[in-house]
Amino acid sequence: MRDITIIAAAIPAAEVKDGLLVVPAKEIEGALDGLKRLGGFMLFDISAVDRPTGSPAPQPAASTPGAAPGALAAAASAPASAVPGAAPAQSSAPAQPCFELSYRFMDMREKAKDVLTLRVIIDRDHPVVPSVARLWPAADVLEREVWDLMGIEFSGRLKQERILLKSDFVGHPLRKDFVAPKRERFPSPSWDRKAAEGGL
Amino acid sequence: MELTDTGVGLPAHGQSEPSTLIKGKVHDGIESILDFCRGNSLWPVTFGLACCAIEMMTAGSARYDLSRFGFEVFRPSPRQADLMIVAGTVTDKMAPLLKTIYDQMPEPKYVLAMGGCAVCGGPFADSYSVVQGVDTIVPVDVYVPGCPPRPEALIDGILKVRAMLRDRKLKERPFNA
Amino acid sequence: MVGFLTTIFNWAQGILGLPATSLADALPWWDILWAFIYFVGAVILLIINVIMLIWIERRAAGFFQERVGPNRVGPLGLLQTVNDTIKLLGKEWIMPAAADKLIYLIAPLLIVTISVTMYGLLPYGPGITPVTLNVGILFFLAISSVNTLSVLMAGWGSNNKYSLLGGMRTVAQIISYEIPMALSIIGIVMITGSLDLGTIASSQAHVWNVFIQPVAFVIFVISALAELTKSPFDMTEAEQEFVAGYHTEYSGIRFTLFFMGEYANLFSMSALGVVLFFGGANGPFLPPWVWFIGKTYVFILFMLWIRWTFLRIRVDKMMKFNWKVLIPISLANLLLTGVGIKIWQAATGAIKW
Amino acid sequence: MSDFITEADGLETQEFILNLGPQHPSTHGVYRARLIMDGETVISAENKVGYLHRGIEKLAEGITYAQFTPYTTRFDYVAGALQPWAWCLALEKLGNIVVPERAEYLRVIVGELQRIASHLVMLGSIVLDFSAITPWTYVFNAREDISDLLEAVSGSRLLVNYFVNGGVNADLPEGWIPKVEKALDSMLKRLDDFDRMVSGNEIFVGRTKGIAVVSAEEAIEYGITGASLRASGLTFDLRKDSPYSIYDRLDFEVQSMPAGDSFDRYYVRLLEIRESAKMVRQALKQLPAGDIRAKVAKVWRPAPGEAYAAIEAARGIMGYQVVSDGTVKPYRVHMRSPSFCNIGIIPAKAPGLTLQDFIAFIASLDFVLGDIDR
Repeated sequence: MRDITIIAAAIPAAEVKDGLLVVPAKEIEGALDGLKRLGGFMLFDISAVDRPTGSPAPQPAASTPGAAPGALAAAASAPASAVPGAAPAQSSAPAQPCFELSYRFMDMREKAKDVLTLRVIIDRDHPVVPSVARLWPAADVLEREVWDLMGIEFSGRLKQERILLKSDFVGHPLRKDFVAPKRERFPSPSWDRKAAEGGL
Repeated sequence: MELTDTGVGLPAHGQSEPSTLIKGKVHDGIESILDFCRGNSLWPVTFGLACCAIEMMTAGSARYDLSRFGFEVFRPSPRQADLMIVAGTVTDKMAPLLKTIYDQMPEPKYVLAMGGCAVCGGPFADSYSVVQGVDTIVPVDVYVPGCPPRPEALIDGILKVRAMLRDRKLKERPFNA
Repeated sequence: MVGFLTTIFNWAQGILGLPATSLADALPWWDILWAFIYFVGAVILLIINVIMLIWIERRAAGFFQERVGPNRVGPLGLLQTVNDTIKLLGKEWIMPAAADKLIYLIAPLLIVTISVTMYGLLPYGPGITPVTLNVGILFFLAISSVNTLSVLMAGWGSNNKYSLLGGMRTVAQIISYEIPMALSIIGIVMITGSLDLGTIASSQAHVWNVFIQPVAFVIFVISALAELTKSPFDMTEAEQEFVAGYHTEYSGIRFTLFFMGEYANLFSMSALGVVLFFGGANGPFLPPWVWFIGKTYVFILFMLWIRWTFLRIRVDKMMKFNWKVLIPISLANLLLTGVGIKIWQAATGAIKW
Repeated sequence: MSDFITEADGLETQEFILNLGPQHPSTHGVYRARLIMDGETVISAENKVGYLHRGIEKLAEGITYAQFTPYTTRFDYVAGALQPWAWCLALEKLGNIVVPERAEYLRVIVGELQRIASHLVMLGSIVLDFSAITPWTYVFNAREDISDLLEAVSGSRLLVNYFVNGGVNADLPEGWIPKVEKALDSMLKRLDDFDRMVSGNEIFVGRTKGIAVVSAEEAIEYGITGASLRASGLTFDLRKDSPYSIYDRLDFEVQSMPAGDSFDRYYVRLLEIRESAKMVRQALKQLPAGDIRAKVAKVWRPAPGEAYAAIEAARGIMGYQVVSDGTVKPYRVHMRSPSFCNIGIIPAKAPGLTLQDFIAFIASLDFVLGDIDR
């Protein structure tokens, strides 16, 4: 992978925190545009984490896709030191309910491939970010999934509908405050005609 | 497949009262022969849902050879099938479609719940989107537990349907349940 | 019975405006009785054939696929098909609410009727031809084309998109492949000088037509596979595309009729191949009909071998192959046959230049 | 583009909607494509997935790390053994666990055997879509040889739950290694039969060559990974480009094909099977003695933090994001499944294909519904 600090320098408002590229929510569109202009990045994953009690500082995610046992041992010391400061209770940032949205890229230009993570902290009450489907078509399905399961809206899309859940599903299940509707574990005997018809 | 038109069924055997002519021994004899034949040619509908579908395919392949018993005729159209093997997790989104496919099958029809998910929801029973057992939607004749069951277990399950048919144990079953 | 038929014939004559010589006079009652016996015979032959063919197909498939195949019902699983048929008789008949009811109901009957008719035309041996027609081969081709109609009716009447697409494909396929088939047969007809199936068969007592007309034979096999919608031309059912093709919506006995029609046509088409290219019922030692049936089954096994080996071709390539390859070749073959016949006649002194 | 598409010469034709799936013989599960068709030509296609959505990421938040490991085999159920690898890698990164060397070798051996089994299913199902049942039985017979090995080592034929946090579940059973050699020989022989029967077949080539060509740029844009990407001429493979486990010690080639059409997507998998067999043999030769599992507490509480690990699974990059809050249960588990991104190309490439080509196309993408819907 190209050096992350060089990438960060080429992207507006980006800073490197513990191996992640962190971008403020307002600047996300420009940052992604910048990344696209750099070229050679494949968007392969978008994920979100719900933090109703506020976000801890960005974690030093081991950014190698995998590591040989030796490399793993060598890298062991770095994350361990950062861990205590990362606990939600000790976080220096004010506890704002938020979503951590991560875009993950694979650098296709270099021989050694690595994961580049772009992290955005977005407001939990008003979770809207611009869509990147125009830059990377791969984002189309990924954004739909994030909206479906986590309820983060991607503006500027042609279509925003549920992809995994059925269209009349209420709520976004991966949010921490989602309560699944209770159901009977073993319902009445299925031979009963009424039960079978009402079973849906 | 979304077939919106629901089948208008002519009366199947047992659904309506058999006419007085063929009541009694004659009717019983015909039914025995029919049940024997049904047991020997249970054609499953091609309907794989999840992991168990792979084992279902394996059961049909050369090593386990479902065809020995005459069960290898996987019919893609539910109209021509006798047996629905529910092989895998049934989700809320899939449930109405599964019911539709069941409705499209002509009587007499049998359902085999294959694997933990189809039996009771299996490891996903606590999920927000998984149906807790296919017997909440359609009547199940034979349950084959396992995650996934081996192909031998599936074959044994189908043979159980056959045995029940031979022993006339499915006789009293209400149709269109 | 006879009086009733006579009335019908008279009535038909009146409608058609035919000359006054009564058809019924030309049809003595024993002819009608014989026709009836032949009809029953053809139906029985058809049913036995279908049972045997399905058994062979399933067991042969097992052989090709390193497995056993049905072997539980009856010795070697021979009664499996009987068993399946009885089961299908006991199934519910479902008719889609939106179906075109009359067409939907007639289609499966038509396909079996045509098969029985075709069985009546085959020369099973000297003196065992149910119906001898001097235009036998034309009639055979004409009747077999009506299959198309039945498939189209089933596809249209079901009111299902998969059925309709399957039916439409079949129409395009069967109609196009009839042309090379007819052209390949014309070569035989030119050599034999007769359209009668019995004459064609008996004319090959010394040398089979397959050695005289090898190109026509290849074209015939390919077109026959397409006509029968067998792999690699099994567009009609095309399970992986159209679920079950034109009979997606058929269940129970109606589906059985389609199934029977399909295998019955496999036999009659192979029998036609034997008549045209393999000397029909000619053969030493054994009775002629044994030779006929035996040759036909070898031909069928060959077709099944192809069916279990090849993949399904694409629809447009299939059509292209027909119009751009098969038809030109068969036309060229026809031309060469004509030239060849003339040269032969000149050489043997049949004609003088 | 085929010749089948003709100008409608003043003939009014009507487009219609065809729902392919979720119960359809050729959708390999409960995938549904909503096609707008003009006769047999696809005008536009839309993916409809989610019929197997089991809510696994939510379930993970309610159970412990060790309990979740068997669940991971249930997504890409065709390649069950490979899925927990990414999960275990993420956990090992989270807890700084060093996996013993022997365990790494065992992982590679079982993982590559599983990759072979998975690709064999793909080969079987693509020919099944061309109604060729005989080659399908050949590859399924070959797969049985591999399944037996996996069963001997893990106890399960299909959903091989062999990888655990910190190593593997069990050591090899007695006499397993000679069996592997024998099974690989027999599998490769059957594969050669299959190759001869299918790859050179005029009909098969005619139906797959030049169909739905995905260029390398497009493949990257759409986030396609795995063998489907390598069929577009790229040699992108995490096993080589970012070697995890002991892949850097094995001598293997990343297989790729140049054209990016359906045929290449099929053939690259066939080549990968042979390559994987080579890797299994190498790993067996190098297999060291030693522990098979690092010391991991029964009740495992990783420090709060986050880890991301990705592996080259049978269908592409399988990635796991694990967020821990210091308790026995994960705070959030996110999985990046290869099939989910790979199907994104379908709506882009479908227009203009005939229905038959469309089916060949989706079969060549080799997606698994459990992997898409999770």
